[in-house]
Amino acid sequence: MQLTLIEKESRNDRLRQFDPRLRLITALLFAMTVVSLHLIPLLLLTLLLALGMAWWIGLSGSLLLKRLLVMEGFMIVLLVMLPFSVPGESLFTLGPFNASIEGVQRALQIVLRANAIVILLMALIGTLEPVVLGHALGQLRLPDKLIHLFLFTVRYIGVLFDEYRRLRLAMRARAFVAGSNRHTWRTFGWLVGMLLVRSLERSERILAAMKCRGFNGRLYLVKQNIWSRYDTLALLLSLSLSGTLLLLEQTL
Amino acid sequence: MNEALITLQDINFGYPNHPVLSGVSFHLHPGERVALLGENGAGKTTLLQLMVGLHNPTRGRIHAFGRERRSEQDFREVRAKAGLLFQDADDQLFCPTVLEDVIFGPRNLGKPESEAKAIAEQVLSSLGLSRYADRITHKLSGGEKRMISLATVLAMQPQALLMDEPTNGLDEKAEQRLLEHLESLPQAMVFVSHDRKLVERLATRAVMIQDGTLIEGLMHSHPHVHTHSHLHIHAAGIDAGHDHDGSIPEHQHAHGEG
Amino acid sequence: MNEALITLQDINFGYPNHPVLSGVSFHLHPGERVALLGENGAGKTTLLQLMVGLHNPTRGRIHAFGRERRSEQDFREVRAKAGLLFQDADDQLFCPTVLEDVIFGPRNLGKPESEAKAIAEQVLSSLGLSRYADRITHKLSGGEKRMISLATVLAMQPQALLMDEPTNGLDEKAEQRLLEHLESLPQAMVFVSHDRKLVERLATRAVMIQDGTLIEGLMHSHPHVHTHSHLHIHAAGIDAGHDHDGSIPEHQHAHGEG
Amino acid sequence: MAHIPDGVLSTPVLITGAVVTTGLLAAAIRRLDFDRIPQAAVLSAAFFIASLLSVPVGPSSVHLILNGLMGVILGWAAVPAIFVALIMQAVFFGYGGLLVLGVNTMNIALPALLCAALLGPALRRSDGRFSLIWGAVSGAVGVLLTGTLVSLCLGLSSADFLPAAKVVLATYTPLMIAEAAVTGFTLGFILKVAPELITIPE
Ligand SMILES: Nc1ncnc2c1ncn2[C@@H]1O[C@H](COP(=O)(O)OP(=O)(O)OP(=O)(O)O)[C@@H](O)[C@H]1O
Ligand SMILES: Nc1ncnc2c1ncn2[C@@H]1O[C@H](COP(=O)(O)OP(=O)(O)OP(=O)(O)O)[C@@H](O)[C@H]1O
Ligand SMILES: [Mg+2]
Ligand SMILES: [Mg+2]
Repeated sequence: MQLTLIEKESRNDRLRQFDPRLRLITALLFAMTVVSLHLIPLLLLTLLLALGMAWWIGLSGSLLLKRLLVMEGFMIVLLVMLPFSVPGESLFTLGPFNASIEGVQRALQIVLRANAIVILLMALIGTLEPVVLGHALGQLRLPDKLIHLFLFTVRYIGVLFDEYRRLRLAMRARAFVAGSNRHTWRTFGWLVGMLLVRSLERSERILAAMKCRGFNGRLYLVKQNIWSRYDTLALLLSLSLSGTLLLLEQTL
Repeated sequence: MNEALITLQDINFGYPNHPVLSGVSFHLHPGERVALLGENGAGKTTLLQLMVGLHNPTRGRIHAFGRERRSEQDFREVRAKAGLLFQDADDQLFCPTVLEDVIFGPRNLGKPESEAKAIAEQVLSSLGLSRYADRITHKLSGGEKRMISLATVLAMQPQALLMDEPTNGLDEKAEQRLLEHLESLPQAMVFVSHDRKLVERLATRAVMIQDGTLIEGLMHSHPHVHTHSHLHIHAAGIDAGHDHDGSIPEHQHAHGEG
Repeated sequence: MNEALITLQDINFGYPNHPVLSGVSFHLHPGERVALLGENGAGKTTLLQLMVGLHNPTRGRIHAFGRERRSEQDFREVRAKAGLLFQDADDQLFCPTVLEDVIFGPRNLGKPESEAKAIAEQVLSSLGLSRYADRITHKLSGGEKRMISLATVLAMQPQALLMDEPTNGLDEKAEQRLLEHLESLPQAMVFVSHDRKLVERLATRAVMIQDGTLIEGLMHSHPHVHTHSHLHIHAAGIDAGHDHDGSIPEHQHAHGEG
Repeated sequence: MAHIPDGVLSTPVLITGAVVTTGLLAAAIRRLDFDRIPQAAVLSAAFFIASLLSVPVGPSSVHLILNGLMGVILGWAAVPAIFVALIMQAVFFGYGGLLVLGVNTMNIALPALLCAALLGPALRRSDGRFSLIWGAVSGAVGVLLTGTLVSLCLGLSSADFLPAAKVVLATYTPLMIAEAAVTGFTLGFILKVAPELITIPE
């Protein structure tokens, strides 16, 4: 299973020269800036910035849309409810309910913020190879055990996903069709149980393999990303951009 | 010749960025036992999976059990009539006990619990596996898992069997037992095998995937005389079944026996 | 004969409610290449794991690399000197990148980063795998994973290799490449295999687990003359490489070629 | 619906979530032996895969959270496992966000720990029908608590979210049904096939 959002052949090297840590820091900075903004035009601008970045990196539009739709489920609830729950000047009425202009504004703000942040997150971090992301998190001084856990998880998601896919195929081959019934839930329960049981056995073999190579409590990560002048420059650029946005928010 | 059970017409298929099959045509007639040959990664597993609609061909038509099949809905019926035995028995068995696993197929075909159970018990007993009914599938040995997988497929009462390396990973005794059962089955079969012995014993016809296309194989039998040296490995003190007096023994055996 | 590297004396072992080995004795001498045979579930994997202390025998003694080994502490040293290649390469390659995986062993033996890296690079290049150093392990093919697993074991500079079905799941080309490397290695080896061809080519001695006990195999080579009929399967129109005129052809080939 | 996106919650709620999650992570990591990392990671990968399963309930279908099950099986190790899975879901799938990672982890991990503490012991002692029932209870409780926490986070962020929070809580009903059913059968399976899996000593 491929986690990273960029297909191999369309891989765009535009961000390769930068340290992945820069990408992490920039995403965080962007998120913090965006949640501090309230003006709709500025939020629209950030959304455009995020979309521009996604386009520049070569994220496929259809994939992005598919991923965003998942989030919009949550958004729709807020979008539908907020205009009626926020008091303020009436925009229109629906039976006994009164939709306020302020409410629509709030809803719009939230939708723009959420989308801008998620798009930039996927563009900057989602296009990293998970292993590279793990290394970068390690260099950012997250606890060793957490990094190991992350890297191990990434390592075995692929293996287990293949197992899962083959089991699902075998179920289909025996005329299984998922429906809303006990038979389906029981079958899925067993499927999950089987995955877990096999995973546990695999983890025992992995630990044995680690012991065979003298495991004494840690992994050794070799790949070290190097922070270059360009990274500093890019960081300064994003800092000034977020400063400008915040300043505009204050003055406008 | 009676009508073909499964017909592939000019099929193309590939995984993303990885073409596998092109222009493949194939027929399976009742009573046939077709060996499907080809190197690792040639696309044998893929071809079997295509026959029951687990992948969608990018070109070509599939005709099975009387009519053309296109949609997932169409293929549901095909899957009941063409039982697919997976390359790895571990992929096929996921229910806690053997009986539950054998019941799974008939249940999916809409049989009520009691009838499904009766079918399952009957299939298990016909394969001589009744004593396994309550065993935990996960804890069976490789050979046992294979036999149970076969039972799970037979329980769907298919008209054709598609088997992906049925003797893969079995030791000789288990292989022998499986072969005997397969020989006694009336169904038409397509089976993948790297094992020449199996092909010679079971197949009535052979096809081979080469460079993504399917070519019809010729099978014929003729006698050979070989002179060769080979290694015997057997436990000390256990009769090897022939002499080691240094003279050149002569014996009759199947090619590739090893 | 020089002293044995690994000696098992009268070992008993079983999993909870499941006896596996009883009264097993075994020696591995320098320069030997021992094939370990036995049916599925006979206990071959278990026996290899016992040798490096991954299980505790319920009876018997293990002597390895000069002294008796009992405690986990004792076996740490054994594991450095007897490299175990696992049945499934996915279990063995657990680090994010190939280089990190190969370095893991030497680092644990206390080598500093730079030295470990030098060893890893040297081992990779000796196996012709240098270009894989920065690759992500889970994106390798089956054959590549096997070769890298071998590299991770060799990087610990072991005096003996214990290999659990080393050619399992490899296609012929990959198998050939692996075999060539194994033949060129000086280490004593124990290897599990169901593949007679591999055994004939690599082994100097064979042992077999039967009903939980280990029996010494006899290996010897002598010429045979066979007269047998066999099937040829080849694509129509493609030259089979021999005539089919009905006369009895005579040719020399290795047994088990199939 | 368990993954709240960025830009919704108020700063105090975000900070509370971050603090709680940091505390839970620190405690969990202290308890996590290096020896148990492979086990925690492989199971965490398995849960990640299981959450891709689309389970039909009535006219809709849901993706499982499985936090009750994770708690029962992994104990404290469920916390970092959930955290790691949420990072990956956020950056690669766009579920949730970056600044809300703390809140989201808290919302899913706290119920997991609670299930482990309250229901784990009963489950380990049960068999047959009872394992199914206790499993279903832990599945339902895990989801119900998560839903409650999510609604609470919304409600505490702003009074204006209260009606929306109620709707969100209501949408947890089908998830609760699916989760209870699947978790029950999963635990039944595990207790039958490999009981040692849920009796791992901490
Ligand atoms: N799900 C998949 N995604 C991408 N590529 C795949 C997938 N499954 C198989 N392949 C590739 O397609 C090709 C054909 O695979 P297939 O499994 O059909 O071969 P096979 O003939 O059955 O080989 P084997 O003898 O090893 O079982 C292989 O190169 C394989 O790597
Ligand atoms: N961790 C375990 N717990 C309980 N039983 C086990 C365990 N590992 C193996 N067994 C059982 O012990 C027996 C010997 O297993 P082992 O893996 O050593 O066999 P093997 O000879 O390597 O077989 P194969 O050729 O299939 O690899 C088998 O019956 C197996 O089911
Ligand atoms: Mg195949
Ligand atoms: Mg084995």
